[in-house]
Amino acid sequence: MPDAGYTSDEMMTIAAARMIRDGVTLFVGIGLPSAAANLARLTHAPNTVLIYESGTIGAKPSVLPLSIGDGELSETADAVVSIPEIFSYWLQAGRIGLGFLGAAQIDKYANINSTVIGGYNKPKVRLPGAGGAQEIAAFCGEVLITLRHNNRAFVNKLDFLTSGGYFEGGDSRQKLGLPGKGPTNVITDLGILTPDPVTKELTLTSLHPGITAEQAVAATGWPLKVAAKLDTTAPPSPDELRTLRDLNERTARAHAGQA
Amino acid sequence: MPDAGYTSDEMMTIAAARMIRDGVTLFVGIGLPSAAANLARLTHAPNTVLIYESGTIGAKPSVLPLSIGDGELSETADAVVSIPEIFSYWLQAGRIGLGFLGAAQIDKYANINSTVIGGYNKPKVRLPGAGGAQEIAAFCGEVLITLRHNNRAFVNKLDFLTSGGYFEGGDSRQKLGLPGKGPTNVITDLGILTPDPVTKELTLTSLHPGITAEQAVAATGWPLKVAAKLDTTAPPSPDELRTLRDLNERTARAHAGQA
Amino acid sequence: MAQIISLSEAIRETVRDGDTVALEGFTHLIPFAAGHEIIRQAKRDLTVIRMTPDLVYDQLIGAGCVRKIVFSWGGNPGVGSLHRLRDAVENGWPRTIEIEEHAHAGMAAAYSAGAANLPFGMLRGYIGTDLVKYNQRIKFIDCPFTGQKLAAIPAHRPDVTIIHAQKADRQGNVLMWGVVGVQKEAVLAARRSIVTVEEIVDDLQAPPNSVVLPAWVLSAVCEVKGGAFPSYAQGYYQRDNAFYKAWDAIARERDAFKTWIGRHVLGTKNFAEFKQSLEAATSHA
Amino acid sequence: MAQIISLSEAIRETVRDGDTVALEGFTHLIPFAAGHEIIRQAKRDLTVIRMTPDLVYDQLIGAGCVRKIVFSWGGNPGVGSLHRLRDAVENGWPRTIEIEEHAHAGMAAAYSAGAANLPFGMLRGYIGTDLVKYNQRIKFIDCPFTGQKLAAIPAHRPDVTIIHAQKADRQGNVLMWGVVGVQKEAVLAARRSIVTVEEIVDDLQAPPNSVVLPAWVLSAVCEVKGGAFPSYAQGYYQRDNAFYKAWDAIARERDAFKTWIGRHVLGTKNFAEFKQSLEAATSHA
Repeated sequence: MPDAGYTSDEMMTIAAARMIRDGVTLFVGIGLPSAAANLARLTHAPNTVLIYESGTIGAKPSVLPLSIGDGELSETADAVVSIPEIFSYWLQAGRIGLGFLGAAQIDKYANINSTVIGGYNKPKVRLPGAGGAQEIAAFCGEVLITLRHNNRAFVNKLDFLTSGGYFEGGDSRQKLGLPGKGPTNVITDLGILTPDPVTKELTLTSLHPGITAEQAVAATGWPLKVAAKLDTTAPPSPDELRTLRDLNERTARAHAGQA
Repeated sequence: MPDAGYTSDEMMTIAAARMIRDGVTLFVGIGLPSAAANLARLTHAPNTVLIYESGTIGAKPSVLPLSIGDGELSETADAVVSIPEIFSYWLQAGRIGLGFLGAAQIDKYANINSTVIGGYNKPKVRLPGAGGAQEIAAFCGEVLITLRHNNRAFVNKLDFLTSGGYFEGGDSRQKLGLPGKGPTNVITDLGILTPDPVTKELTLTSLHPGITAEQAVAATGWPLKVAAKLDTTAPPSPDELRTLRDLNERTARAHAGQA
Repeated sequence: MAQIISLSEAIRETVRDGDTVALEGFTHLIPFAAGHEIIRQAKRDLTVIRMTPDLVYDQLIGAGCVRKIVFSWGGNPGVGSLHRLRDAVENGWPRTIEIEEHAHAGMAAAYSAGAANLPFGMLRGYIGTDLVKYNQRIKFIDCPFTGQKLAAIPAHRPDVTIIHAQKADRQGNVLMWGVVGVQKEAVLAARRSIVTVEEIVDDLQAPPNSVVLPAWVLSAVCEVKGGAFPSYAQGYYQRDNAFYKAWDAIARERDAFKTWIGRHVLGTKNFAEFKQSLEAATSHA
Repeated sequence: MAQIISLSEAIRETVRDGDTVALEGFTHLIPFAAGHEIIRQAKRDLTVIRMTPDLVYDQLIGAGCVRKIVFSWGGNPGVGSLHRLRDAVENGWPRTIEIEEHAHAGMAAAYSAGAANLPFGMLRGYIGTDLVKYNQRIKFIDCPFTGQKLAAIPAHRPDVTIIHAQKADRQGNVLMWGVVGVQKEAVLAARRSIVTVEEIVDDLQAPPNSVVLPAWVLSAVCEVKGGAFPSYAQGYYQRDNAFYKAWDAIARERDAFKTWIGRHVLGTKNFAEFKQSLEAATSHA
């Protein structure tokens, strides 16, 4: 909705950024999670500790990294450790408060697929794969997931379970012994979904301005539950928008410049 | 034998140093092994790579460290790694060619005790314990052992098996799956003992100048086998003696100086 | 003990058809020059291991060097798919390739186990995920004290590991810094290893506790200035993000890829010529 | 998140009677000042863990703070025995202490497992040795792929780990260098942790890939100049080998030990006073 003065991707990124509490230790995936994490750091959460799976702890990038191992990250980090160490002593150890993931597919229990579309052995689309997503989903204190809301992404059954959310729902996650709480918010370009406290089924609890529940339900591949009391997400503030756009502009300049 | 112009300890250290081939990677214990290793480095084996369990790889000390973690070692090393790394990626990995150990007790199969004299639970003498000796004995390509030759040290039965040589003799070491070859020479202040190729029982194969086989046999707590063709260790050369005494003098000065 | 030799010699002497080869690098210090030399020397039937196979593995696969790939994340970071990897997996072009897929933590544990000469790596991971269904090399063990279920992955023991680093000294001792990834483990886990470096210097001037690989654990050290391009070498040059983006179009179609690899890699003698060829093409574009 | 407070506060708030405490340091950076403060505050029934218990553990044991010691090498490096440790083990003075004995590699694996939140550490060690007969916490597992027999040690998870480092910044981030031992693992394995440092600075100026402990994994950071004496702090002061040698005579007899600890540790308010008291004694000698 250009008429709203911001894009739906900007709304999604800003809504995600707002969920980051200042001072949290945050394990960041690349792409939208990185944008939201850095927006938070540049606005309401300056003391966020950003941790990337490249081993950079306390990175303070001035532009968004194109990859999780950019020099920008290691040069601005408090510490740079090896890959075996970041996964064992830091992520698996349960030291990280919040994990932030994207996905190609998500199901009603917030399990995600970033491996294949179609059959594993003869895939329609071969995606990059798990990377660090499994461990982020398993070991961070809680997890945020952000992806665009449509029927191809919000599916009734995943083609492949790459990273676990609430598995079969209910207490199935605890039964498997995964230490982290699991996904607490799914932020899309249409609204925000949160797991039911008991069944863990994702429920639409907030709509972004100008979006209707019908749109969200229609964009979901399962019968989407809608909260009785449905919030409306606050629109982007001028400050949030300016900061995000500056960040994206700096980033575009930096990435184009390097040839 | 002061009349010989050198002490029996000097003969022992020099005889041990001669067994170090130039260019070997050498895992060094403290005390006599460190003196012999550094003597070798300062004489015929300048390219010896000294590795101490403090994580110092390629240390080139100008004085003998009093402890395996002296600053002298880390400041002169090619690399300084953590303790978990030195034991896993370096020693256990089987990268180290030669290990060099002292001991309180040794038996006829070159198993050694550095833990207790007397019973474990009510010891007569509580010794420091295993430290890194077990892994040096297990994982180095081969092992040199050096200790003074007397009935208290050369015993028929160890009070405690701290580090394995040839265990019950024969092929019992391989049966246990220990990768290293095991102890190839035991250098004492009286002579040199080497394992029988088949039974692995330590046999007296060389006597230091002025020592008789009877002395060595009398100083051994089991019926010591003596090789048919018994060598005589070459006496210390002037260069070996001068280098060792200079090293010990520098060391004494350095250690006294630090208060 | 490391010999200091040319990259073409090192690849010729060290990499054999059918070998298991790890060209490691975690976005930083990716050994592109070495990958190109493997393509030039037409090595075949390689099993290639890498946590994050990216453009250089896309090139190796498209050039037909690869029989099997062992990995945990295969993409063009921040850009999208590896089209040559996808074409091989989805359509078997230029040949069918076998894939063995892990999570990052499993790959890291497998390299660490290899470096430590342990038969397997242990981690709290994989539980409840579909990877377990498709990768028979992921097993589970029980803690002998607590009964807790833990994942077990066989150690990675490459025939050859190849990495790029910033500096070596004239003895062949290597220093690297910045994002160091899993390269040390990959080298220590391998039977043979090659390190390409930005420069060979008299004195490494390594800061305390920095990542130094002693010459005596390496097979060959080769000076290849810019050898990580289009990846980066901290302290020397930045990541060429524009090239990573441009690769998407080059690799999307088989013909465009064949033309590119033929002209810039197979048509050049070494990495310096490759970069000249590339600059010439760009300036004419 | 690390509070920057005095050592006496830190010990009071962090160490409780009956705790399992690791004061780690591998000849370098041994936290002597913290050990003395534990003695002053008369903490009791501690289980103390350390790969290489040396003089500071001899002092803790002689002062009656220790119920159990977990270790792999207990001696006065290059000098000889720890007489207070021996007197406790051999004669139960000042109290009987329980010992749990390992090899270095087992201790290192147990700390690493604790840091990684694994229930046990795995290594190829202990096979055929008598330690296995006397330490029930050493078990063996079989590799699920090769059947190879491997030793398993329960993870170390101290209630408190205490270390000494060179520098902290004003946020409480810590930098250490030189022989770094197992201190990082010991801190990351612990529920609470105290780091004493030589100095607190505005900017750590940490070289790339150096050993940095972020403030958010620490409980307390305390500035204690010279806090590792008679051990050393690389870049600050050398090891006082003469003191290590002198300790042999001090600790050999109970009375001499009691006099020394009473005068120099219990009789002083902090580490600065301890060192003045010691200098006074030495100059009169």
